[in-house]
Amino acid sequence: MDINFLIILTIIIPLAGVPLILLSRNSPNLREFITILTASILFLTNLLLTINTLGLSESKTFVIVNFFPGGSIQLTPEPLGLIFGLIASGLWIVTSIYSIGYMRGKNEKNQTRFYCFFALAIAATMGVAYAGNLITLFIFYEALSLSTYPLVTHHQSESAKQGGRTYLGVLLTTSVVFFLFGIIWIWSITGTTEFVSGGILENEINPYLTGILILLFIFGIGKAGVMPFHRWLPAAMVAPTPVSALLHAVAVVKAGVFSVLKITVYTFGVENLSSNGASEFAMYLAAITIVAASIIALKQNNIKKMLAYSTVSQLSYIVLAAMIVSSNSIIGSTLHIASHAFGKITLFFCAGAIYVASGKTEISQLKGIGKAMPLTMAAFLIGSLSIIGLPPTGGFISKWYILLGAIQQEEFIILLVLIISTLLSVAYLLPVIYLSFFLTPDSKIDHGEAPTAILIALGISVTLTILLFLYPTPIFQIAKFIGN
Amino acid sequence: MDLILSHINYWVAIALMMIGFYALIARGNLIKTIIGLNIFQASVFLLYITFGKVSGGTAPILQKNTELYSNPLPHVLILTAIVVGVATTSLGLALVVKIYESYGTIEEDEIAKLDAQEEN
Amino acid sequence: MLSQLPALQVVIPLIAAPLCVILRNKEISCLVSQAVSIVSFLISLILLQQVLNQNVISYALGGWLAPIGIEYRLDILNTFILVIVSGISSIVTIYSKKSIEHEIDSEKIYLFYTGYLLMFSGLLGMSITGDAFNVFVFIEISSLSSYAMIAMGKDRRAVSASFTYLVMGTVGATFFLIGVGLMYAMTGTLNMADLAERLPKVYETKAILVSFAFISIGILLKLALFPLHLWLPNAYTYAPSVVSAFLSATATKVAIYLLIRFGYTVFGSDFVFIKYPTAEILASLAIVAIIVCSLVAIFQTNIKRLLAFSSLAQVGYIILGISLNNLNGLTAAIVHIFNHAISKGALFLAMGCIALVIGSVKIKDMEGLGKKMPFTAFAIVIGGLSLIGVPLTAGFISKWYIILGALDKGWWVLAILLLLTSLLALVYVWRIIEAMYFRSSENVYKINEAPISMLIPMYVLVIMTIYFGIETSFSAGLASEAAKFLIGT
Amino acid sequence: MSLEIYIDLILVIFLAITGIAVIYVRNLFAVAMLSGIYSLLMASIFVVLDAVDVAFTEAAVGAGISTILMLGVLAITGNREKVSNKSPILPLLIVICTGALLVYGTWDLPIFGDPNAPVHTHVAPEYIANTYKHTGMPNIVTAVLASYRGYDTLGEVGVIFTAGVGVLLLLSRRKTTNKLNQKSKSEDQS
Amino acid sequence: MKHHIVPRVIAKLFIPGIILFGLYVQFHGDYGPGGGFQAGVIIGAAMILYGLIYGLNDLKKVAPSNIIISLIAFGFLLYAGVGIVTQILGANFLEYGVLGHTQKEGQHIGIILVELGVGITVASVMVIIFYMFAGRKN
Repeated sequence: MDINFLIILTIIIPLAGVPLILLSRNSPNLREFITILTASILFLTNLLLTINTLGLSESKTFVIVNFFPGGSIQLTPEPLGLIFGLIASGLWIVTSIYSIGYMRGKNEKNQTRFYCFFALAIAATMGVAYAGNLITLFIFYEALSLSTYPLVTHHQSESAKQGGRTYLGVLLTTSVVFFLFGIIWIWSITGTTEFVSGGILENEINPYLTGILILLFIFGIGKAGVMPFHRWLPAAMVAPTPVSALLHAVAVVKAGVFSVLKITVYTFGVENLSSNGASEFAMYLAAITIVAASIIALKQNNIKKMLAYSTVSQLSYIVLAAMIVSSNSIIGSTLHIASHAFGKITLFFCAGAIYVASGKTEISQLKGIGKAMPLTMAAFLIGSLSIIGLPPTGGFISKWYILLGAIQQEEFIILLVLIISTLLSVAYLLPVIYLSFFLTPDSKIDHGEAPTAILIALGISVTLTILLFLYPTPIFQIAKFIGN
Repeated sequence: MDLILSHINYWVAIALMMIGFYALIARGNLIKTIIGLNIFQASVFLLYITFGKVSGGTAPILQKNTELYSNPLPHVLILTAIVVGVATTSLGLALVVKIYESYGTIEEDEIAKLDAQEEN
Repeated sequence: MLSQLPALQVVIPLIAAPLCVILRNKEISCLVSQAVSIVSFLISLILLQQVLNQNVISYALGGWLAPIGIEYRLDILNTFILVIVSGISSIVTIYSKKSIEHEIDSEKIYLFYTGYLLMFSGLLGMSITGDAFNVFVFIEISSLSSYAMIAMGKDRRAVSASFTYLVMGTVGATFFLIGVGLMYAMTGTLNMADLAERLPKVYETKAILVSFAFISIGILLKLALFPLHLWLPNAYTYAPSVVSAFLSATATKVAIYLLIRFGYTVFGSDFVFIKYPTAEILASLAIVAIIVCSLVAIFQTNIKRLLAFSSLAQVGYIILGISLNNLNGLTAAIVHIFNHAISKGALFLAMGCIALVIGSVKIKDMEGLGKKMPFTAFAIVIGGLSLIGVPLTAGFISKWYIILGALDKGWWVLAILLLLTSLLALVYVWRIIEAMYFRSSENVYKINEAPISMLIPMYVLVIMTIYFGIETSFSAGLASEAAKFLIGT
Repeated sequence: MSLEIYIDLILVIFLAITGIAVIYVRNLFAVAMLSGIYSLLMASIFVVLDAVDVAFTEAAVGAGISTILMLGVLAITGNREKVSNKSPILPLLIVICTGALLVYGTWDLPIFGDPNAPVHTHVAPEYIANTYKHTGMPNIVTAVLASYRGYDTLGEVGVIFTAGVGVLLLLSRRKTTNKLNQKSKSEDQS
Repeated sequence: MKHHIVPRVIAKLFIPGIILFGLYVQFHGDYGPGGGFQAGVIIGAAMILYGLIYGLNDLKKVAPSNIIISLIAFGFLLYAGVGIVTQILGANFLEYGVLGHTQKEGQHIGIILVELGVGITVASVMVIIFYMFAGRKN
């Protein structure tokens, strides 16, 4: 099929899902069938797109509309975007299955609204993945923030609204003040915002200005969660768990780090950055975030909060890897988007499963729960291993490449940071396993495993985590295109 | 001295204007505000007419044996402006009546007080 | 026939006004207003087409050529303004019927439409004319009719607001008159093109500086730039919905057009921006306006008032664009005149729907509106997003250009400040959205959606808000053509 | 010539006195009369300055119609101005600044009555020279008003029309409500 | 003042004179000072005087407010209508030359007509404003 057609389809399919979901609001079964069907078709479309595109020697651009003279909304399928598109659409299927179990298990209200905005968020994510220039990226980035807001405030309680305000406030503020400013600045320097292999800023400005611009983007893309603009992530924890999974693993945060990566590669250019060292400062900023967020995670008792801070830390791995700017670290960074996605979604699914089955939300309550929910907790173990970066999980591979990149660029402080943070992640994740399997519960446990739909979803995500370790080749192959 | 003599007319117009302007902004009574507006505008008209005067000229109505006429254009403009002024005045007065009927007063600060009460 | 169009542009609505009085029928006068607005809109589009072909159209009224007689002078800028004013008027009049019947005594409806038509033709006359004194006359037509229109609001505060507006508006017009008088005294002419030619010879005189000052202050009073804005919030809040919508979308915009016209064409940008620090003064006033008025807007409980303060802030953006005196800045100003007209128009029309259905525009009465009046609520969301400048809405385009303009001028701190201030808009818009969608109302009684005859015109504006956020060759394209024409590149 | 100046000066002094009196007198009837007198004096000055048409109008409007209207309104609203505790400092400051700015602006205006001022050398001479040729009317002001700048005058009629419509909108009463009001009033009294 | 005989008699004598003077001013404006606006004010003033002396209701019998309202519009329409007519005759708006056989004649006709429009509108607006204000007193 024609690539242009496929690429526009990736956005239209989830959008088309919205009215269908709305129409079927009176029949939950049909509604959720449509959700999963849309998700599956979307994934297949992405797959087709990937296969069709990789054969081409140069990327094709599809212009949706000419915005104003010289600026347009356009989509370009390129390797980085394809990987992200595949991950996001694939995990949408899994999350949908999971949501069905969760939402029905908890008897949530406003489920139709939930599925609608979920689909909208995915459409926006697809736009971020295939954005062909900075303007398009920005537009879909904002659309993603707005479409996930109703999801975060789903409960409509006072705390949900508070969390929603922080969420939207931080994300929009950073994006409008820094991100947009950076984009317009680049436009006024170069007259274009196109994503071009090798970057568009070569020889245009001096390293200091480049450094400032990088900072504008790192801070501007608040979704990447680099400190001090990470507050929205824990605040968004008021959302239902599938939303947290969506935010933290599938769409929002990944859209953030993905944007950072994309801008590094296609706007600044890897060669350009590695030669002038403009990214140094941003790199240390990411390093600080990694360590600081891990320490905060260590102190959390609420499972979702702990996972949130773990996400903040893990995201900065990706940013850090991008800022190291070597071919290996870029590959590592790309892989880490995938491996963290699979690992973290597993962990969130587990947290949700525990909540649905037992109503527990705090780590200290989990004593002995492993016996009642062995499958869930086993999945938790696999997820943890991936986050820590141990075999047999995808996390090992991605971390390995980041380390290689750091060595390649002789960034030994970074190496040290990576080691410390690995130890810290062991320290905040393993106690959960320990508690649940080796301690006796305070009170009698009278519940079993989570609903089947949840378990199916968990099974898929665990499988993906391990598969990424066993067969990293496909993603690795695509990632290699980026390095060139 | 020459400057004073040749410009005194303008300054007089300006002084009158400012008297009107002061009555307009300093007085709290709505009718006085309107009268201030009238005086202010009438003095602006004087400034215009002053521009149009030619020494030794006569009114711009063509007559035999007359060569020098004052400039008719400012007169025309001011005729229009006077009409505009009276239109504004009558509308303003209509508003005053309306205000009196709904507030029972035409003093600015009392109206403001009543409005503030409503706000709370 | 085609050559007579410039005159007809103003004369048709002007003649329609007395016709309404003679016919004395509310249904017919409503129809007449609608027909006249649409005809004007079509005329303005044809004129736009002509202007694009031949740059400038001049029409000699009474057949007397320019400095002797009064001239209509159309270029891209004011034809664009004509299109905006008459387009908005078409939508507003189509919308108006139900809203007016609800808010105005039925015996007075024909007079109301008469006043409306006068206001409309006054604004058209201000935009189209090429004669400085004629501007004054039409300012007064539009002002006097808007005083009367505003006073028709149901709340008694409408009357006192109207009186304040009358006083400040007349002072503004008189200042303008003084300025024109001084210009006339120094050049002997009232025709704008002629003035532009003759003024450079007397640039050095004090009289011209003072004349510029008075004209600017007069216009700034009309366009309500902080701190000369005191009349506007109450006027917009208590006026009938249709009037608020029309005035907010067009009246201040035409005043802004006058500022551009006098600044760039009559006095010339060399005089205004290079000889004197006008840019700095205007820009600082504009920034204060944006910040202060946005902050005040955040704390309003009456949404119409909130929108009024938001309008004041948006006027600040436009003035800022003008003060930048470069292509991007001026483009931003002109395109924002257009973009703000459509999005603010949509918002005020939505307020009209709410006033009709609920009878209140207080924020606490709008809770849970998202479910009860989904279409109106959604219109408010889109309009609000455009005020913030969210991408894919018209507001974003203006923001983009104004920041480019600030960067071109090297004022990058200003650029950041501008982006920050759009967050203030986010706060006040979000208060409305949160109330509508994320609070459930305590009132249990059933509310219906507004009538379809009001929803359709409103949605025309809503769709335009989105359309012109995506496809900008009409709005931004024309704006940048006009800016190029003014700057002379 | 010198007589003209003296008349001018005396009139101007009277004007200033009237103006200041308007500010300080608190009886609004008196103020309305004073404003009428102000207009009459102004009209006299206009005559001195050759603007007979303007003088005629100012006298008819300022001294006549405006005064009648004011008196009419005062009959409704009462004629005492209350003592205001507004501080006069800010208005005074504004007025002084505005006045100073204007005086500054007049500094290099052409000398009063100078026949070579731009006002008298551009556009206006053409009216004086051609009016009779074009329109056959001796009164140049009428010709300019109704023909050369006839469009301004159309606007002027538009303004008057607007004022009429505005006043009608504001003050016309429904006959039915009138009766209702009277009813409710009588009920209040009883 | 309804019951005072002296003003009533004086008014009876004066009002026709004032109106006559108004008409003179109206149609003599081409030659001397005056024109539609001044004439309108004078005639309006005469009618107001009538109203003041004989009472609002008597004046309303002579000049019913409906007719006056229509006259406001009519005067304005007359003015603008002249412009439209010149347009129909192929000239620009308000280009009176085409109204007559010669330029001068056309100008003359045009000016008289528009001045008449001004006079009618002004006089009737004055009267209607008087009606509105006087009607408020009770």
